[in-house]
Amino acid sequence: MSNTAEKIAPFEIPPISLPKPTDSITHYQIQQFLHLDAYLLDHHLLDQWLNILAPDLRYFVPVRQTKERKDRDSEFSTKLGHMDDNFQSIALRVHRLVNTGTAWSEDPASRVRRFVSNVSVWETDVTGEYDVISYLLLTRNRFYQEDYTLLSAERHDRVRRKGETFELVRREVRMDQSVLGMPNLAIFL
Amino acid sequence: MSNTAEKIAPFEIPPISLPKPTDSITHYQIQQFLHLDAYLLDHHLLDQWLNILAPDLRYFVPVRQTKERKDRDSEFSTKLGHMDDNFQSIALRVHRLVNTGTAWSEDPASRVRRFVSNVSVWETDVTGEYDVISYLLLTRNRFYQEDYTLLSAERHDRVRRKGETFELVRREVRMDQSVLGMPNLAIFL
Amino acid sequence: MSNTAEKIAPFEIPPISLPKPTDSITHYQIQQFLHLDAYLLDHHLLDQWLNILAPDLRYFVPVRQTKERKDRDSEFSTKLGHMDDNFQSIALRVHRLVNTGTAWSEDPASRVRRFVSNVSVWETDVTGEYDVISYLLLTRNRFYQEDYTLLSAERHDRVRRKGETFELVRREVRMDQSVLGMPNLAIFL
Amino acid sequence: MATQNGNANEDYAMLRKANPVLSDGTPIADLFNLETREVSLSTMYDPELYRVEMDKIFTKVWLLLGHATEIPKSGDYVVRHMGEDEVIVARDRKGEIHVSLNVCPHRGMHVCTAESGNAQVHKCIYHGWAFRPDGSFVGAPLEKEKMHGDIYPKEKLGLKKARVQLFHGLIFATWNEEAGPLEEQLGDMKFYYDIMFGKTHGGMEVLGPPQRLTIPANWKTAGEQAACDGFHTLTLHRSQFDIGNFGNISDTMEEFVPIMQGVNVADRGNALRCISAATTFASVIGSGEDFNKMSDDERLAKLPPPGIVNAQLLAEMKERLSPEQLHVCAVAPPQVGNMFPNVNLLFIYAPLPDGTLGSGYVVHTINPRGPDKFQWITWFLCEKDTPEEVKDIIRAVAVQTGGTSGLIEQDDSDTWPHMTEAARGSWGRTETLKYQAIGGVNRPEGWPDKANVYAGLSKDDAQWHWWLQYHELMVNK
Amino acid sequence: MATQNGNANEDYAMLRKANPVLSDGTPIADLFNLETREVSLSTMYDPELYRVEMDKIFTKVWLLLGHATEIPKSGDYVVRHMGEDEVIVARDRKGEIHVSLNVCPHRGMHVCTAESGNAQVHKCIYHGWAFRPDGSFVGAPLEKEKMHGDIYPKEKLGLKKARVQLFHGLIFATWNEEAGPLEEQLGDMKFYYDIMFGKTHGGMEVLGPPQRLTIPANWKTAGEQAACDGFHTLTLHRSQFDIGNFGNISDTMEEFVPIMQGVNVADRGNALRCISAATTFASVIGSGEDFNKMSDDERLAKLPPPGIVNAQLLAEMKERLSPEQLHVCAVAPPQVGNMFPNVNLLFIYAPLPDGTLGSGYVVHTINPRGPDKFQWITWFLCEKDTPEEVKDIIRAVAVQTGGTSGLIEQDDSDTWPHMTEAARGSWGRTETLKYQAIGGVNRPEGWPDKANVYAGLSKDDAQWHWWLQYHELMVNK
Amino acid sequence: MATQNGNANEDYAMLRKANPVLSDGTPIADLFNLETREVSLSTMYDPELYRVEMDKIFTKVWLLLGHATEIPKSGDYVVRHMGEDEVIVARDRKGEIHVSLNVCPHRGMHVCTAESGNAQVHKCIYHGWAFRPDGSFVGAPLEKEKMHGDIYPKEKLGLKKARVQLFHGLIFATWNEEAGPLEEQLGDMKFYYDIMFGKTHGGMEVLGPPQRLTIPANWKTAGEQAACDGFHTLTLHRSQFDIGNFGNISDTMEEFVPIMQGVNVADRGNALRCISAATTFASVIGSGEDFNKMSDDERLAKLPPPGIVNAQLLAEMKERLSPEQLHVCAVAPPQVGNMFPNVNLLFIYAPLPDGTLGSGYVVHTINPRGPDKFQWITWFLCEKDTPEEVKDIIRAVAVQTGGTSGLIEQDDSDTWPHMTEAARGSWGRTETLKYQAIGGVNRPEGWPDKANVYAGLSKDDAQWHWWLQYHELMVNK
Ligand code: FES
Ligand code: FES
Ligand code: FES
Ligand SMILES: [Fe+3]
Ligand SMILES: [Fe+3]
Ligand SMILES: [Fe+3]
Repeated sequence: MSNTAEKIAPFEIPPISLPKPTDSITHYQIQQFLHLDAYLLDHHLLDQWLNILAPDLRYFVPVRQTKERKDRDSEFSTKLGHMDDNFQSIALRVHRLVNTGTAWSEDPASRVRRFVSNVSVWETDVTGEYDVISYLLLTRNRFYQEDYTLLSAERHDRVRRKGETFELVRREVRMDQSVLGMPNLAIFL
Repeated sequence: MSNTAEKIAPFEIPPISLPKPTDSITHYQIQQFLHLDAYLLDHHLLDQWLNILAPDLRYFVPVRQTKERKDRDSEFSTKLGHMDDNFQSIALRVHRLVNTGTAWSEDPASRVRRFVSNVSVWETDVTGEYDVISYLLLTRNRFYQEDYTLLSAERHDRVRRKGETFELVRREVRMDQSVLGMPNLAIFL
Repeated sequence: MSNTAEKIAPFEIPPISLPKPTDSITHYQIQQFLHLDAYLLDHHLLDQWLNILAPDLRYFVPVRQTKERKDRDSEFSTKLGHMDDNFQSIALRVHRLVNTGTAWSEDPASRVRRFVSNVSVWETDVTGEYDVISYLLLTRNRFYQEDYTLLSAERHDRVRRKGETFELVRREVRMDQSVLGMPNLAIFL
Repeated sequence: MATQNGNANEDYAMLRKANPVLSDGTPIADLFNLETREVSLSTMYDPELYRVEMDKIFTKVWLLLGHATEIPKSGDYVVRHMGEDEVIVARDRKGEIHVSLNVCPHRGMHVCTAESGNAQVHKCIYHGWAFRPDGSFVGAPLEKEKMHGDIYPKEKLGLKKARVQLFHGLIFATWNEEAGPLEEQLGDMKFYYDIMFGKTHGGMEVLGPPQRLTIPANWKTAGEQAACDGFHTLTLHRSQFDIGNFGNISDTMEEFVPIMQGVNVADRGNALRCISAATTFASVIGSGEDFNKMSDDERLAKLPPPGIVNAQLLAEMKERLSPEQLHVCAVAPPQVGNMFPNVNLLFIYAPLPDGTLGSGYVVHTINPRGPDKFQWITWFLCEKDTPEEVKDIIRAVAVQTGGTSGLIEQDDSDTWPHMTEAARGSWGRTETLKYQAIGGVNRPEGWPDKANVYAGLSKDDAQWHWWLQYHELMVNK
Repeated sequence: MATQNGNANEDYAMLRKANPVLSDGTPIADLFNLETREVSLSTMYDPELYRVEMDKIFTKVWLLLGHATEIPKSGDYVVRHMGEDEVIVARDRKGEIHVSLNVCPHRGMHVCTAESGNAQVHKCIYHGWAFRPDGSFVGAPLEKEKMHGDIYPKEKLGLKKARVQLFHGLIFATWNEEAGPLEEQLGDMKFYYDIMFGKTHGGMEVLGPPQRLTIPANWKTAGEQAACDGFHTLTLHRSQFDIGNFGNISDTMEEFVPIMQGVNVADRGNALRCISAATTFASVIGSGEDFNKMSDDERLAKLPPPGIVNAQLLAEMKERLSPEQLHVCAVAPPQVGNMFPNVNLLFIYAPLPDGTLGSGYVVHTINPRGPDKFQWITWFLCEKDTPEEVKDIIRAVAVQTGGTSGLIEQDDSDTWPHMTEAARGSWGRTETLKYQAIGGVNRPEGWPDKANVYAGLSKDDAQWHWWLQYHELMVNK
Repeated sequence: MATQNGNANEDYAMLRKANPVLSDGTPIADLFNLETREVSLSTMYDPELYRVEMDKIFTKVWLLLGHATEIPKSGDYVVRHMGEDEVIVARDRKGEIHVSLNVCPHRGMHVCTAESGNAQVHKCIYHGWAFRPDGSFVGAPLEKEKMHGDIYPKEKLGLKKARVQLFHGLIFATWNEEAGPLEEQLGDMKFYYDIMFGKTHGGMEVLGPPQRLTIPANWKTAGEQAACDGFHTLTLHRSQFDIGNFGNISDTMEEFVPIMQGVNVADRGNALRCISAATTFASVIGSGEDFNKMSDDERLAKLPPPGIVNAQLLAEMKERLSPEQLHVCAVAPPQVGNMFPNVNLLFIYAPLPDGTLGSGYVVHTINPRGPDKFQWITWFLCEKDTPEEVKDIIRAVAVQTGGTSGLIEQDDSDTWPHMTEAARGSWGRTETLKYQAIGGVNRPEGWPDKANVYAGLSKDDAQWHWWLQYHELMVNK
């Protein structure tokens, strides 16, 4: 076993900057919370979905630009988003989609699936609140399209315990694209 | 912390209609069972795969149509499927693929990968039987294609304890497409 | 309940050739290790990433050919790879990417996401070492492309406990393609 | 619209419209060698040829769109394709079926965005123009403002309508105002299609909405095969023999191959294989009785043709069919084939618990979606008066055999893309498709004089008619 | 380069260049019926027509590329598109803005591979040729070896440069050396655009980098709509009424529809809708006062036009605009419309906590990426001198209304692809787009004589100008 | 097939076939300016030009398909591409290698669906026609029924065959019956290729199956670069200097750049860079001895050319090569370059544990898959008689340097797509590729008079030959 061999690298290796995630039970609970989140959205149960949003929600999908490696910290706009919502504006979106019968951008509804993976959970300074990173692969299919439009992203959530379950306090969705591949975000991420 | 803020929505928010999933250990076991399922299929170990199917299996992939939002409960046909099988008919499919040497639709075999995520498990009225929802993202690649054909779906399984492991009693695969994007389902989902 | 029904198959069903995976806690730890791995790579923290590689690492991405079903055991070359590295050669790759400012193939950097799923873990003959299979779906997006190039693969890792965390001793990436769909592997898998 | 640009390049363009020559200088006529029965493989991909086909075939002939039982109620509609055009197939208040272009005459939006539903008024979501199930224009919002203008009267502002004709419940339509009735297109083959679809009082019905999928191949790969390519059964569908679905086969396939025997019939690009009842009887019933010595009536009693699952239906059949048609049923009922240009028919037996045979039809359309892609639509049909529990069995067996996951047809759908891929190559496109296994006309004694009849081993005779019809439309018209 | 092949086919080709006829023999002129105001739906997909558009429109006219506040500092650059060509939009040391083709004159590599940044020298990563922000050539590596050769002097080896013109901070460019100044292209509509973009001393600024997304539709689906298609609001954006965003609507929409009222103005393919201030006043302020009886000054005080959020800005506006322009602001300020060929403008009110209205502009460009695809770019702009906390509110409200996820515009972006899909079909392509809701010229008393003025309910008059301009460029030029 | 449509449009089409003019009126000849050494950037995308290339180049010249050691045994086969045509490369019982179109002469199905394997009979899965490794027709199922017809004898029903020629184990093929032998295509460059591939008795062998990947770029982006574009090394591969792989580089790159020095040789589109052995010696061995004062023999002993890893191989080399060739090896062995049209060669040194140098070749083909896509195939080769443990080291080092993940070549494959993207734009396509760094012919004393010789700093002289050859085939032939 050569695990005592020396590592030869042409530069000093910096330490890992990511803390250790939380325990497996909390992780399981929050993962199931994210599955519930995805299930409600995928099934267009948008009115039910409002239950798991916190009243002080911030929901942000920043605009991105391709930059040289040296500028990559400024790829995401801190100000302008593809979406920039609070609970009230999201409730209005849901109202339109669910209750008007004239929200054409999603009628017939897209077939959307939100594949959630790479979930990691960290405790925060606030008791009962967790920072959660999850990877989102979203497939979207409309009408009789034979292929799917994809969206790949990293979600940074703040999740808060609420009785037996959780609520979403903050979601920032960092897309792996500078030009979005679909004609709108009439859907939630 | 503003988690006591009021939620302002232009309509009454209905409660969530999904029950709470089971414990993390059962979840882990059944998730591993689904990984085994995927592994055997991905590796064309179809004959071994028959071990994890129950003799009373029902396997159904309903046909879908795009409907207006108001008609969306009738999108999936309850009668006609892209696949509609029991154990015996599946065994015949496997026999053809594995034992004849002339099952051209899958020789050379497709390179298929079944990404399983969003697994949730619920106990049922029957001891030792579980309802399982999982998301399936399937990539399929043949010959020297440079891209993949995708299939995205939600699987509704009934899974039954059998000694130390499980067997699949029912699988219904609800595709996120009305027109399938691949030229056949010579593969299992 | 018809779970005592007989299974009718036109041939003898062989037993399953895969052993039972390890316990849920170890699985969780190693899954989190793989998420860390993915996170560091996705965020181009390649220098930090070297921490989780073992000094005796073997990293191999074999070349594949489409074969008839009867020849399928020889699809992967045991000799020639798309990548064939040890720790030192990987450190050189990282050095080029991180420290030169002239590694054009990844500047501007690809937006890559490594979706890890279907993780299964087995103990090995060596205490503290585990065999890990995981599925990798990789999305890659560059410049202002409106779609993603995909790579789907099965990873066979050997992982070794190292204090509170792990290190990667061996990684073999079996791609689900015979002709790679992207113009290079300037990225790690 | 008026032309102000009369000049040489326009003359050239007009010439090309009338007498098509591909831009590399190849006249379409040169893609065929009628003497040696060869067709250039380039036909299986050429994008220019494809555009000519859309004009000379898909906007000219009758096309199958579905079955009347898919839209039983007033206001029911489905959206289907004629070539690459979307159409609304809808039933009006009087029960009549209409086929209208699903394109708003205002600004070109799709009027229906769902694929099926029920509505007495189809309102375009863009500016609100509204249309009835028969395609006629209802009006635009702000009625008194006349937002549709007053250049055209309302009668001129409906959806573009296709001509519609039903054939035993099958819905056909065409854009061609000058086309003869559907019967003219079916030619002498109507005699056989009447047997298949018209032998009971109740007629047929769909067993559910159609399966649909996408195949990366030129539509003609499936189109020409459907026209009685019996030969590929031995090799491409070899596994059916291996698992015992098609009876025995000798290792060399040189000897007696029952499933290859029968009577192929063809006319105007339509072709059917009528498979020997004696052979089916021997392999399925196998009682040892001599089928050949029986009378037609005895044969029909011993082995009713596909779909006839009880005495009631048998009686109906005898009432509806002519003696000639009954004779065909008794000796070799039509079971698999096509309707020109893009319909494929396949009959499937489903063994029932009581030892008898249920049966259904698999009906495909091959809808072009570009030179290298088509949508493959599969309906499953059976006699409406089949008992419900038998329908359930037929449905499952048919789905396991044909369509998306069908044990037989999954091999076909995997083959066609190769042909189109092969036709892309500069050298490959110079290869030819060959139809040189010629049996010659051979009408058995007693067989009616309907269409071109080729009895015996299934060769290329019937299939070649498909290309003759294609040639007729593409070159002579 | 010299031609050695003078012959018939070349003559033909030259003819086609001058007087385009599609390869099926259709002269482009025949796609229009100017009398009945119809345009062939085939225009919404035809790949040949698309190539002609790239030559006759997108390399000929002034195109909007961004806003000067995106690149405030020396060396700042963004990469944008003119048609399908990538260009570098950069500010040099003197503060001037330059637009250069992002293609290396050495071997055709993209010079900038990032989309934005800051650099005084752009060095091509392939062989190292270097260029200044103004596109001029610095040199190649190994200077003394003269690796750029000595056939051309260095002055000839810079990036291809476009002409640049700023309009109130909006950056326009064209490849066309013979084009008149931008003002010529804006025509009489400049009068209104000056109101929109030039009414404060500070001018406007972007609220962040633009949103960008891809729409699978022909660029003209969005292009022609932008030119004052007011009618679709009632139906496509119906949900805005249903959730109360657009005020009330009667169930039949037959009655009074405030949002449809106003003055449409158009010239040379540019069009704007000036929406009645009285109506806005009634629905937003609703004090019961009679707006119509007020003087222009009173009106401007009660309901300042979009963007004027405080007294300081109001004062600036009065200083900068002519009385005629102020009158327009007082009775019906311009709020939504286009700039030919591919710019869409939309004004958005954002209610502020103090009960007043903030406001911003949504500015789109529609960048073609093939006959069935375009990139949709969305900038959010407001007056630079708006207080920062108000900008934050405007930004969020504007993003919730327009662009990617905007409650209004998400319905538009889902509609356009249908039109292009419909235009693919052989039958569908023969349908026409109709602009037959004709109101006729109607200039209200006191309204300035600028551009063609169509007061009243928004009909097709202004929109038809878009196609007239398109026709002018595609057929007459 | 007979033509019945003799008329004007056909004449026009014939003209176009002979003397190609693109449909916008541009004669292909006008894409070149031979005097100023410029080529239109439009060549890097134009779909029409691409189709002409398939006919005038890829079905006319000798193409590299693989290496004899890939299919060592009787019946071994691999499937490869010639242009967009799939071919079977198979070894027959006599050990001879054959290249046959992988398209069934019956109905156009691919005969082999796997990419490699071993078979004495290739049986088409569609209808069972069977072929030998030499492409000849065995027969169809149901032999006595003559299902292949009797219009053609069996001899005429084999797979279309290409002519095959081996060059030191490299397998070349062409469809062109009139082409001279491969040697004619290699021209004077054969002298150098013989050095590279023919210097040991055992010859070379592949180190495994080839890597394959897809690049979204026109094939010529990689094709022209391969022909001795040495200049890009300094900038595109700059990181190799930065990490110390290419020796030192001054910050300005103005001074001595060892890797740029050597002798470029070119003929008929084939080009090679022969890199100064003195330079290699100084940077790799660095003993301080004066390499220039040594005799050829001494030099070869101190620094054996690529691949010569021991005394045995050195002896073989001396036996096989001429004194002129040995001289080249001693002063500047050929190390990187191309073979027209689509082969790229790259030599790679692999440091061995004992301080000596192993070495291998990276051989690419650039297989077009449309105007904006190619497959990039990479073989790794070394002298067969290299010790196995050395081969293992060479393999790993070569994979880390060239091909898919190669530290050098990953920068190239990321660059090419930009050029094709740039060539799409209406303005970008009017830019030119320039080859104006002219050194002029310069043959060092003692260097053999083989091909065009350009000693000194690597400029554009050799590379321009690539375009001259392309021009010759596309315009003059
Ligand atoms: S497009 Fe249908 S109403 Fe305008
Ligand atoms: S292509 Fe830009 S320097 Fe050569
Ligand atoms: S296509 Fe090969 S045997 Fe028919
Ligand atoms: Fe078949
Ligand atoms: Fe709109
Ligand atoms: Fe290079």
